[in-house]
Amino acid sequence: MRKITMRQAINEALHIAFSSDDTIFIVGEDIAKYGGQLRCSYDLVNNFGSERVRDTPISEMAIVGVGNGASMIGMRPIVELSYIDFLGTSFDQVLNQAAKMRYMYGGRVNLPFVIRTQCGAGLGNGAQHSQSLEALLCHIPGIRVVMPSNAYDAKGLLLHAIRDNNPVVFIEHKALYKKKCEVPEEPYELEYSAVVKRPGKDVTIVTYSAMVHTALAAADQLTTEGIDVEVIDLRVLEPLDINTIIASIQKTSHAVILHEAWKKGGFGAELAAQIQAEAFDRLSSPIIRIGAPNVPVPYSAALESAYIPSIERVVSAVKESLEYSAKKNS
Amino acid sequence: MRKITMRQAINEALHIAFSSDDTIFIVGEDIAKYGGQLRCSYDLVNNFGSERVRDTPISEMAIVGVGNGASMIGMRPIVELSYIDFLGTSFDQVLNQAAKMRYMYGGRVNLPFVIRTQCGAGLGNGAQHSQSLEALLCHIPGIRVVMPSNAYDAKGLLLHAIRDNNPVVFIEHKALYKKKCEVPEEPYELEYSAVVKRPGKDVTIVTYSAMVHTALAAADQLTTEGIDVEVIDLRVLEPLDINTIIASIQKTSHAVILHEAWKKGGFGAELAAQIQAEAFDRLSSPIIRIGAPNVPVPYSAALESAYIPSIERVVSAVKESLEYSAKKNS
Amino acid sequence: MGQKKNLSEEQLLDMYRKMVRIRLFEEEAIELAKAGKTRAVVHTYVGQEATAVGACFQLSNKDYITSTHRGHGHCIAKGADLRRMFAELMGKETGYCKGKGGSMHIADLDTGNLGANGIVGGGIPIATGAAVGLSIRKSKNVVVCFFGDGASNQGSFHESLNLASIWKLPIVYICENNKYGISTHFSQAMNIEHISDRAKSYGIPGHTIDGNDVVQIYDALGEAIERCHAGEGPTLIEADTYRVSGHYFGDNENYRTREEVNVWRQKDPITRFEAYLKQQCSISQEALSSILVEEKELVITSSQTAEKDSEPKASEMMNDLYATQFADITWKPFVSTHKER
Amino acid sequence: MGQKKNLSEEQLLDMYRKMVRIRLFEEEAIELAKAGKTRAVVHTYVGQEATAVGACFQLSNKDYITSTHRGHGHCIAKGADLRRMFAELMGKETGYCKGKGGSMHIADLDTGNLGANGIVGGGIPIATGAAVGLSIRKSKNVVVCFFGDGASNQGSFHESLNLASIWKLPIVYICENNKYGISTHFSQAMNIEHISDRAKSYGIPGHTIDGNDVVQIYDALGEAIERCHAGEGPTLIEADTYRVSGHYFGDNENYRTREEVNVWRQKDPITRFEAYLKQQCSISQEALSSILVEEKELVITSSQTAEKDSEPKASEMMNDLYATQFADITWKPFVSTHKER
Ligand SMILES: Cc1ncc(C[n+]2csc(CCOP(=O)(O)OP(=O)(O)O)c2C)c(N)n1
Ligand SMILES: Cc1ncc(C[n+]2csc(CCOP(=O)(O)OP(=O)(O)O)c2C)c(N)n1
Ligand SMILES: [Mg+2]
Ligand SMILES: [Mg+2]
Repeated sequence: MRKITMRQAINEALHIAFSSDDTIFIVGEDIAKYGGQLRCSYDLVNNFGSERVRDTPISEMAIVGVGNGASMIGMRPIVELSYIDFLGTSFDQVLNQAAKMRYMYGGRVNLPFVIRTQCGAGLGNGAQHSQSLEALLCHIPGIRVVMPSNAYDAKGLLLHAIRDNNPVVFIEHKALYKKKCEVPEEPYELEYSAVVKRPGKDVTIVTYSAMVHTALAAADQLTTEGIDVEVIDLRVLEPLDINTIIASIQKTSHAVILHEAWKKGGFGAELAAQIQAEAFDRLSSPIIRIGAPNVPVPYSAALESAYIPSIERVVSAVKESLEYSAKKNS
Repeated sequence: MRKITMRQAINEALHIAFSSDDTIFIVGEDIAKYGGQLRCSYDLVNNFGSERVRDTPISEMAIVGVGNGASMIGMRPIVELSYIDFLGTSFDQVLNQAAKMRYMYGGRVNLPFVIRTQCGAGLGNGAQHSQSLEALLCHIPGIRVVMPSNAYDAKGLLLHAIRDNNPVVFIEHKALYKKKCEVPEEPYELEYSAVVKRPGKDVTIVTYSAMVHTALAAADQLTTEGIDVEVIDLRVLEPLDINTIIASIQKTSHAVILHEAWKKGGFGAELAAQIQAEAFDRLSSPIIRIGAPNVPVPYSAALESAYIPSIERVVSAVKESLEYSAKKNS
Repeated sequence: MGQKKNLSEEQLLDMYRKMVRIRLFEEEAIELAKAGKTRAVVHTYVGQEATAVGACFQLSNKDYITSTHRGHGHCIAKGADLRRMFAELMGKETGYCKGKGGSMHIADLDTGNLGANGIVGGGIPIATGAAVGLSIRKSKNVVVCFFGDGASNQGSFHESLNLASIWKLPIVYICENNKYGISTHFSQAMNIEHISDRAKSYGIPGHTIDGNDVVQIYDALGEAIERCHAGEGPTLIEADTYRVSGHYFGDNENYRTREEVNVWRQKDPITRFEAYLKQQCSISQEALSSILVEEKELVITSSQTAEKDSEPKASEMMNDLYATQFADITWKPFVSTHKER
Repeated sequence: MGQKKNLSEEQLLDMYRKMVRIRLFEEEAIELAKAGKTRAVVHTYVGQEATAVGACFQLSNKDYITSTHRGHGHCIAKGADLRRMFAELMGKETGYCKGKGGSMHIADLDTGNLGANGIVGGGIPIATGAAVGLSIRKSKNVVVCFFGDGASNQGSFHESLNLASIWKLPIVYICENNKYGISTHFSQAMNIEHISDRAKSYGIPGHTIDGNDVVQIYDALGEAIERCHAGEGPTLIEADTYRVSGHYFGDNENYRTREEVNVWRQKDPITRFEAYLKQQCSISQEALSSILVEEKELVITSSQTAEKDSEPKASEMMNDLYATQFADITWKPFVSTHKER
């Protein structure tokens, strides 16, 4: 099968969506002719016109407001936020409007819209353009949070998210855009669920987004030392597919949680709390969380690469987890 | 000793601060003659004048900006945000500016300012005026988060926070304003630390803010059943006094975490994750988290009281925790 | 008073009826608040009735509005059912939001009300978004966005009006300058005389009109909607009015004088409209009085019925957050060129 | 060209020197970016040098500025050290931010630079806050807040200018209308001809001036600062200029024509200033050339020195987040009346 990049897969999903349903449109900064800062919306304006592919001023509160207001009257907007960091300038429309209106209005309105945005460090973009802020969104009831790790998932999940009648924040890691994988040409959807990327029996690594690749690399490395790691790619943080996680822990009895976001108060904390609650007796060693240290994303290459969780950190966490239980049993 | 309300204690701390240091001033909506929506700043404008006690337009981004800009040049602003929910309209100045500037600028600037705000449900204020959003702040490196549970702590912690050279979000629970306790007239400070409100040997309840009172009531009730609960009031979430927590768990081997914020992704998740990591072998049963359910704060009395964690839920969580280990040992 | 233009007597009386209904609703709401039957504060619309009624009289159920924390008037002007409103204020399961929203959060898509909003300025981007939807659909319907003088200092106001202007959206922004944001007089919160002057920042027309003159509002809306229909985009209308009640029931009002309030009581929109109807339209006092009686009856019955309604069961708490159905769309194949640019 | 007024030849040459320094710095920065020595994109200030230099020439180190993602020019105009700037661009430990910030995040309190900012519009509330501080201190110093045409569509712009106006803050807002926000021409993002007209929304003066005329900027700032000193509050100045380079180095520039860029190259602020200095001030080409040579030397030396500097050690990563000292304040007793209002 042909291989395409995640950027191409997203662009393809957008084209499929636009050609299938007239209520779908997209707004964002420089997304039309320029193709967006995410460079995923190229060709859209040529194919579907400037009524449905709209460059906006630099006004994120209003931009997300377009998602809220237009979806409430039956359109299906896609809102592109150039960086997830710009939740700062648009947060009220997410926190107090998108997430709350359906419930607050007694279930009398639907808000079928998707906020597409990019997250992540690694490209030297500095403290205000490199964050992983999914934990903020996952704490707020009322929004879906999707974080694909590859082109195939991105296409299928984006189409699923566009059909969702709830606000979805669809977060694309900037380091993944150029990664290729096999992607069918035809339209398809993936349901909101986690996937076991690599079965294993010794330790479970629960992760998502770009860190899936770090986890898989660590797993490969650990195989050579006879350690058999299971890697779970969550793909979707809300709704959370806790069953897949617990089933794995029941098998391995060791858990390592890995994300690029700050460890403190990160989504890994929620995962750890749920795992220990659901599989307390099955755990042979403490759940280890790996996340970024408690500082903004630094600029310099030396610091940024120390900042982002590395394959080595994952390898040693897995070993630490196994050693803990081995020691206890000895 | 005289007893005063938390509102009075905060007002007194503000007066002490204003009379001690000329660089201290306060900005916020309707805080001068009107005394603020939090009604804590009464008399300030009469005593210190309208240069230092400034009513603002309804412009939260600019209001928090005053904290950032004025503190950078050596003033010590206090910013009143009428409801913590208005982080929505001011978030960029917190997330991307206050929290990041010191680090991002290589430690070359200080931002000594305090954002005072109110949180919490219980008064029928609805989904957009009742939230407990501390978890959002605790995830972001660079800001202190203080949440007093009573008048005495509020006075001492507020003065400490005002002397802090970092941005502090000082969160006052609206249900506590009228609660009285003994408060010395003279100025005093409390360091950032947790406090054991009630020693006990069977189960540790870790909590903060208004829920401290729920925990204490539950503990009282449990005494009658012969269960001896230790209650820890964190008081400060960042920096977190993890040692006090772990010391307690080492003693009780049972942990219940209680907060009014949404359970999912709440600060309790971080606490649970840290506790299981630090005291894994000591825990006799899974850590139980109690928080609000995954919905916006509902308006009606019937729903709102079902929403807020109750004494009964705490009582039964404590019992559940003990029963789990009892069953295991039997 | 404005030109009554093509308004029939029936229409004029209907306007009067709506204004009276709002006034009586608010008076009853205050009684309920006093008696502790509403949960939290209520922000009443007393003294501003002409604005909501005059504006909404130009709209059909397929035209949309967004409203504010002071939203009862807009809601009623758009045709809401009083019992369901009272029920919501009292947190009953029969309320518009099943008791989940409360006074500040009533939405009613059946009458085109996209919702009140507890966040000052929060509704402005939403209204603008709805107008984007209408514009893409090439609909002839419009959006009317209500907000206060205080809200015009929010960033969301600026971003939204600018966006609406460049996209020529079918929307009318109505800033109800009732002189206060809580305790803050608008002259203390901005350094301009007319909020309508802010329209210049966006290259759109801005007008200040008498917000206590229902016919003038009606006329101004008519013009603004014609602009929408002609594809000329948004208008900013500043309605000069006054918040006769405190910010909420229970406000100490230490920031203004009794005299100031009394001056404005003289300009009461309902009293003025009564005089107008009698003098200019030869409508009898009886006709007006009977409307008053009917509306009083309606309000009281609605309130009493709502009061007897049940509170929602705790088991209802977890419902209504997420829609469970996905849209019924069949994806059509489309292979893009993949020439990334 | 503006009136040179009381500018001495020395001062004029110093202005020229700064403009040249910025241009050469940016050209070197592009070389570094091409060579992959800076980590991410650099947003250059080429073509806008007159604005930063003319404005900052009115300021002392005790006057403050806030800057943007396109901040090198402001930084240099305010007197920054080039080596430390280059070091920051290359992520070295000797950089202004010890390599933690990067090109978009240089602050330097010693020269009164409160920082560049990667958030469009993010610096506007900060500048305003600094002006609040100065105002309370009754300082004679002022704040100059730089931002782009695109940023003027952010809510933070609106809120800040309004606040500065009602409090009559000592601040000058300089909107550098370089015609683009990334790929979006300002005429596509707003429906007005002059961004300076937005001043009317706040009841403050707004002027559009030739942003490529360093003396005109200098004069305009002088007037605005006089207003600050007289307690008359803020001024909005729109500097008409052009972003000659792409949004960042590497931009495909598919949104504009070569011709358009060339028209503006004709108005190059440095070339124009050279002509002016020679014709109006009888300054010799030699004087200018020797400045060019000196500055070239300075830029290259700074860059090369910085390049040899070390990267920060990973162990430095955890430092600098929190200040560890508390302020030295002794609390004085004060018992309040406790008459809650
Ligand atoms: C974002 C936000 N800031 C502040 C408040 C608190 N608040 C509620 S109503 C109000 C005054 C609003 O004034 P205006 O917009 O003039 O409306 P009015 O009350 O006069 O109808 C304020 C400040 C809020 N609800 N939301
Ligand atoms: C809040 C925010 N939105 C969007 C961006 C992405 N962005 C970076 S620069 C830029 C254009 C800014 O235009 P302008 O203010 O005119 O400044 P210029 O680049 O022309 O100097 C944009 C949209 C950002 N950095 N921050
Ligand atoms: Mg008002
Ligand atoms: Mg620009």
